[in-house]
Amino acid sequence: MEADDRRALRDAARSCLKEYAEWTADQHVESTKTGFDRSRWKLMAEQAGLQGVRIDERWGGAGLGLSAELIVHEEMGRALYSGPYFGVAQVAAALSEMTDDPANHERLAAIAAGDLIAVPALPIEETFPLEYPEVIRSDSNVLELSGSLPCIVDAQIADALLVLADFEGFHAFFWVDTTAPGVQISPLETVDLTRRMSSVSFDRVPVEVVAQQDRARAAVAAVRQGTALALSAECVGLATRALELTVEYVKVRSQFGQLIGSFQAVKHSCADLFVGLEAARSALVLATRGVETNDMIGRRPESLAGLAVARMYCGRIAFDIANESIHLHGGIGFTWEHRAHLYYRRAKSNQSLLDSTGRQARLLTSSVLAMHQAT
Amino acid sequence: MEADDRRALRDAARSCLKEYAEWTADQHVESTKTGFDRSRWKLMAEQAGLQGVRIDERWGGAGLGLSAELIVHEEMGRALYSGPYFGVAQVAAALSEMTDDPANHERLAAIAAGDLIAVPALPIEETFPLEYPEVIRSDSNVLELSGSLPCIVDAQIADALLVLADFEGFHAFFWVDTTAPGVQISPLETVDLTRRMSSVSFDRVPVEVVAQQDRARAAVAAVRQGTALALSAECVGLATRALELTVEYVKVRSQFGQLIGSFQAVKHSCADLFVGLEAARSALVLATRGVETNDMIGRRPESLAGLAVARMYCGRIAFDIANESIHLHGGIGFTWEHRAHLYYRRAKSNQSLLDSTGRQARLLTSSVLAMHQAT
Amino acid sequence: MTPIPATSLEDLATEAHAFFSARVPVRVRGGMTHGDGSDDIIGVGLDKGDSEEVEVEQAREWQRALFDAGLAWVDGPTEFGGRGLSPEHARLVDEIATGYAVPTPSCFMVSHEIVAPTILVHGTLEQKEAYLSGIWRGDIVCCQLFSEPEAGSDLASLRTTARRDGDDWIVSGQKVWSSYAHVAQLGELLVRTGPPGSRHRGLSTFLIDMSTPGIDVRPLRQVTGSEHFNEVFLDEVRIPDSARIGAVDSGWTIALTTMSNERSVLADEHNGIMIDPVLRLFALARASGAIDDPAVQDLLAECWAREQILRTTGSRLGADETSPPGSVVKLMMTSDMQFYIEVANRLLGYRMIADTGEWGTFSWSQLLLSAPSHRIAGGTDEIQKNIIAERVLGLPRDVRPSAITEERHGSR
Amino acid sequence: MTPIPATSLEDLATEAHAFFSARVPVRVRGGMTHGDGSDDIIGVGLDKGDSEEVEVEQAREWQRALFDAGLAWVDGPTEFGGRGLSPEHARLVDEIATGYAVPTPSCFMVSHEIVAPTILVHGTLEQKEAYLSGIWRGDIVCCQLFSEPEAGSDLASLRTTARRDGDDWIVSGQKVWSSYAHVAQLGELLVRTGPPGSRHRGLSTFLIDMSTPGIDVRPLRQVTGSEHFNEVFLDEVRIPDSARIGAVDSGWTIALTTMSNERSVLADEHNGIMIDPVLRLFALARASGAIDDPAVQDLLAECWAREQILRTTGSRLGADETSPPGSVVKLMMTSDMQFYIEVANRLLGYRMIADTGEWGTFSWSQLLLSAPSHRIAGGTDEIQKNIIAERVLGLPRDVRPSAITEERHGSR
Repeated sequence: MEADDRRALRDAARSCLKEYAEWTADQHVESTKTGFDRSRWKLMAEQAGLQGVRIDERWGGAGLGLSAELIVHEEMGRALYSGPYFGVAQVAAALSEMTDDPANHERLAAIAAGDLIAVPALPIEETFPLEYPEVIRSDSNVLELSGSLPCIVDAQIADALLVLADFEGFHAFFWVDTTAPGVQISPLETVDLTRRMSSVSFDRVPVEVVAQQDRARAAVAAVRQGTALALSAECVGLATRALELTVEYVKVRSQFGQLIGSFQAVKHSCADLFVGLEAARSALVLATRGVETNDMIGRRPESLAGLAVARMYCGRIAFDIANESIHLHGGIGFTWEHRAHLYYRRAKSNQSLLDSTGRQARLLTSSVLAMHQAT
Repeated sequence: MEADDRRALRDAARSCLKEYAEWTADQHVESTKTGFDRSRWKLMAEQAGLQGVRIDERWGGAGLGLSAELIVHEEMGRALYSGPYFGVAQVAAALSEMTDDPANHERLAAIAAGDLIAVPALPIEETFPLEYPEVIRSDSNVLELSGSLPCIVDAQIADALLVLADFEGFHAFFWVDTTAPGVQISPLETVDLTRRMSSVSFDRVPVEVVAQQDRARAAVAAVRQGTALALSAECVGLATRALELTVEYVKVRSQFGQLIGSFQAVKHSCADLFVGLEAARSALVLATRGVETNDMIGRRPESLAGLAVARMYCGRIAFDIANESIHLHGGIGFTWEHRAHLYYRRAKSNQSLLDSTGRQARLLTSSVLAMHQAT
Repeated sequence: MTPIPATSLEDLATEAHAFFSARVPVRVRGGMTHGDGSDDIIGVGLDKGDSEEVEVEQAREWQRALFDAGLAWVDGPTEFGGRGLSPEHARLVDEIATGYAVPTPSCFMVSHEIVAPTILVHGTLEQKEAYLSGIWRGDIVCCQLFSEPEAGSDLASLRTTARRDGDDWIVSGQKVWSSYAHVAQLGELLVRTGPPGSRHRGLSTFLIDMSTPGIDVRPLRQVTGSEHFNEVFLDEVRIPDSARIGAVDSGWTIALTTMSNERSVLADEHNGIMIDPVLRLFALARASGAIDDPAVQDLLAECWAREQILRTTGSRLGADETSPPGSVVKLMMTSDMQFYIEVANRLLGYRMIADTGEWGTFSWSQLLLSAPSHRIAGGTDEIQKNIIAERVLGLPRDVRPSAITEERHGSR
Repeated sequence: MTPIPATSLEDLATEAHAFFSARVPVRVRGGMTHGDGSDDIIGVGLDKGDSEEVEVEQAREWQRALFDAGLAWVDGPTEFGGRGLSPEHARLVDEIATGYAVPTPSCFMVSHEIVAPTILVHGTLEQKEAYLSGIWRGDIVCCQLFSEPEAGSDLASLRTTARRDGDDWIVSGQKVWSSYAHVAQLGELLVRTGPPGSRHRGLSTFLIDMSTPGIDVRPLRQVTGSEHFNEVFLDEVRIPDSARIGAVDSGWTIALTTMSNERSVLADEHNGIMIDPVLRLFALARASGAIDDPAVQDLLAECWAREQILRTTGSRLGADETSPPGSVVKLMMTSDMQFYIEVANRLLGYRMIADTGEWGTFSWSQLLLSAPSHRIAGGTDEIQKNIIAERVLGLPRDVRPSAITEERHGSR
């Protein structure tokens, strides 16, 4: 993708998200309470085609690659968009790995058109011990899903869930209609006012298998890698915006008869944040490169290490920037009305999803050791 | 001890060390090469009685407590004194636990008089697996010491070593004349130009037992606790001085037409260092209190935790201060002639001796858990 | 209240224990437990969005009982309602109180630690008689009316004016960051009585009755969702000259007293801001099994060390009157708070950002959301560092149109 | 040297591989080994106390062979001794060279990366003809004579003067922090030709023959014990006007070219400063068994991440000409260096501060001792942050008698 095309996509996404980017905390709270506006989601598909960025042109998408989609995720983070783009993109990526099944053509087309909201339902981090829901073949030969997941993004506004479950000794992907009997979705109170999360439980829900064995592995890799990269890109986007707003503010706010942006303490703090932001951007580039270098089942140590770097750094740095942004705004930055805390909340939320409990560092070190086993 | 007495002791020590406090790197290198000036060591005992601060008045000391001795160690750090005070004080403390043995009276008296230099020889950190030298009773019923220790402070200028060794299944302390056959002391190149270190090895050296069993335990505790506290106090002293010199420099050095000490970046850096210094001082106070609260054999979790805090923080903070001190001096601080690097070297050296490989944090956490086992 | 005759420390201790033990349970803080009782991480009312009216009513009930028992203002002069004992007596009662689960009267912090001491030092006899016993009895809640939207860290640039009108003053302007202003009866008001641009030389201080016509208090919602702070609009508010505290145009001196009280309060009260954060982290790690991870052990060790160092520093510097305890301890505290948040996040993962209902997990988000305010309120980190650099280390003032030392902070 | 006709990238690659493989072994860097070969942590000659005369002689031998093979100045104009190929060709050769254990010619860094490009841009035809091919062949070693004892970060305040005397200039003053000055043949000299106080407007640049009478070079011993830098005393040194580079009083513009070259060199050369620090730490942890400690795994992960981020940032920002790669990458590098030292210390304990003779342990003290210089040389951390704040983020200049942007750095 040429630089011009990248810029055009970025501008299209930014202009499409323009309105959301100004939402206050109250607007976000209100929007989360009253459910999701499907007509504007549909509009996003029709006017900018964002949902179909990575979906093949045959099913109504733009047929662009992972890097292109990450440009959009970065804009989503920048605008603090609260819709289900993050998860829907992962489902689209997974289904794109399985276009030999005609059922998926329809799903992809519906996603690209903005008519279907489906999000992945799997544990947030690939860690052991894992607790997955389980699918059992009933006496009447029906596949039935049972189990629960504590925290799934956007489940409460999804039409369908792509659930990773244990099935006959392996992992497999299942398609679950959220209106099916036995599906219970309970919205959770969240720190991030711009992100919906739910706990989800299944009690003998009849399901349809989407992918098993090797096909499931490729799809799982697509979702896991995509999740990490999308959240990391969001972090870069929101951190970029938070820093811009901060720099703008310190250029106009005066104390002690001078612009606070002329105090060295403030200048150096902004410079530190800028260096951090460049590091986060590099981490994202590094991870994207690793994934793009042909790692279909997500097991190459090089790609695992790269992803771990992005997971460790993008969230942490975005949080640092958002935290310092509140601080540099002074008292006003600590008010509900000022938007500074929205970045802070989303940054910590994304960070917690990206590297929840320090496991990425372990994964990174073991991947590096695996790269150098021979030496 | 009253504040006035503390101040008087501090002033006496500082005045006694005045000349050393100005030594350049070249003087230190030269001094280490040519051996140790015993006449000035003797003078320190005669004029200021520093070696006998904690030795009972009966054997020619001042009979003061641990806190008093730590004032002197702080001054030693401040002056970057390169003599064997650090180790000799530990031996005095150990022998003071065993005054039922008349041989120790003579040793204590000789130490207080500045006539005897004896240093402890035991592994730097109390860690497992430990490797101690071993004492075996020979066929002719002579106790013979064999084994080696990789890094012993001031061994090359000591008359005697107080060696902790395995003996009949327990630890015991032995008195080893450094001129005895079979003792080999090899000076090591060190980062710290103000500290002598040697590797020491013993090959069937005839030795005399000083303490076994319970008596050894109390003496070991005295040495270990004293070592940690003395090094921590040195760190506080050297860091205090390094910060003073830095603050003095930034008050006279100009760049861009103003004193560099008026730049906010420099001011805030100095303020951060000051806060750090207060933290180090508090860590030392905390650890000293824990030890003074009657912990004879060094096994109370409260005293272990306090010592761990001092070991973790005093070295680290002293190094940070010395590092930033070089930086704030700019190019001149990086020259051999400027004394800034002497603090940097000693700080890193002490830090490495205090918490060489992160084990103190583990010890601290397990001590805290032990304090709260019941709850 | 009639003066109580001098009391020995022993007798006072007995008295205090009897009072507290009859009313509240022994404090269970300090244990390494997980899963029992409230899982709140931050102090009641401070940042949690509780209703302040309810909080104040409960706190008042407690404060009255305490006052009537002679345990509220132990070292206050008897003529103004104090018990007339020594500061040592007062510290003893405070210390004994920490052993019981007494309500944390954060609504009285400004009243007792900031305004009352200012009145005691600078007030007229009439002012002392009118306010002190009421403040200490909890009847009068005070607020501070100092900061303005355009005068945060740079308090000396404030614009709210008081102009003389006979025996009265007419005050107009806007104040901000006033804790508890909408439940307060009395405000300590700093205004400009000199010409514009007179900076710290043209300020005066008044004690203003908050029910005076023309005062409009509007709650300011914080990031935490609570409405602890307020904006206060003053529109031609008429106050008598007798409400003035200190001489005309000498308000800055009084503000300095107030602010140095404020900073040491903020430093002293760190235990009130967080409830046993470190022991809770240990307990959480032990309950989840994370304690077996050596890297977690390392983090917990840092937490414990930081907390002990903060406490030791507070008591060390507090004892030495030549040191500036407030700034050092406040910087340590804000840094510790950030560190605890990261350790909690490491132990909790997504459970800190989504409420799964599990005890002692999502409650850490309270600390996450309130932490940034502590780096701003009571003088920003940057202001504290300037104070240390200039007043402790003697470094030159910043090169700028006006220097910081004389006109220090006040930002909330 | 006669011009060589245009060459394809493929042919050049073959040629370069042939040259290198015939002379030096394939580079074994990048492996995770412990216990083999040299255990040096920092680059040859940089801070290690090697004799510079020996180093320069060895480097010269190599450089001559490289030059004579047409591989030293691949993209230089043929009329001055270059090969006349594209920058892409030059990068290709550089890249191929990294695959071989070629000597690190740090004594040519100033010559090739700083002085030669300055001459190429600003020099007269005579100067280009006189110096460029000699510099690239290694015959002429260059040094920079910029900083002074009283003009470190604030280079525009320098005091060394050149006064006109017929067709000559008479230079007097003192320079400092001049790398390799005592083995150099040519110095790039920045002096005041305007009145005192004229700051950056009164400076001129000269190319000075280091053997001119009146120049006294005295080695300056560093913390590491090496004598890499020098003080240079200039006492009534007579130089011809033809040695001037650029117009009189326009030396600042030329210094800016030189310094921005310098900053990117320092950023590019981070691999040269440290030799595989991260892989060595992994290897060390694996050899000692410390790798089994999860806390050590966490530290190593941070190390690896930092190194990769630094590399990626260098190549990302290098590719984008609108960014200031130097300052960002330099700040990352100095921070990484500090971090690696702490991790090494954690793995080594006392073996980092006392030489027990064990392979790959005490050698880390080289990095410990040289690290502080990197936060100072080529513009301090603070100067870099000001550059980012002012030039990238557009924040106002510091309030001070003179602003920093125009007169930026130069401190070593």
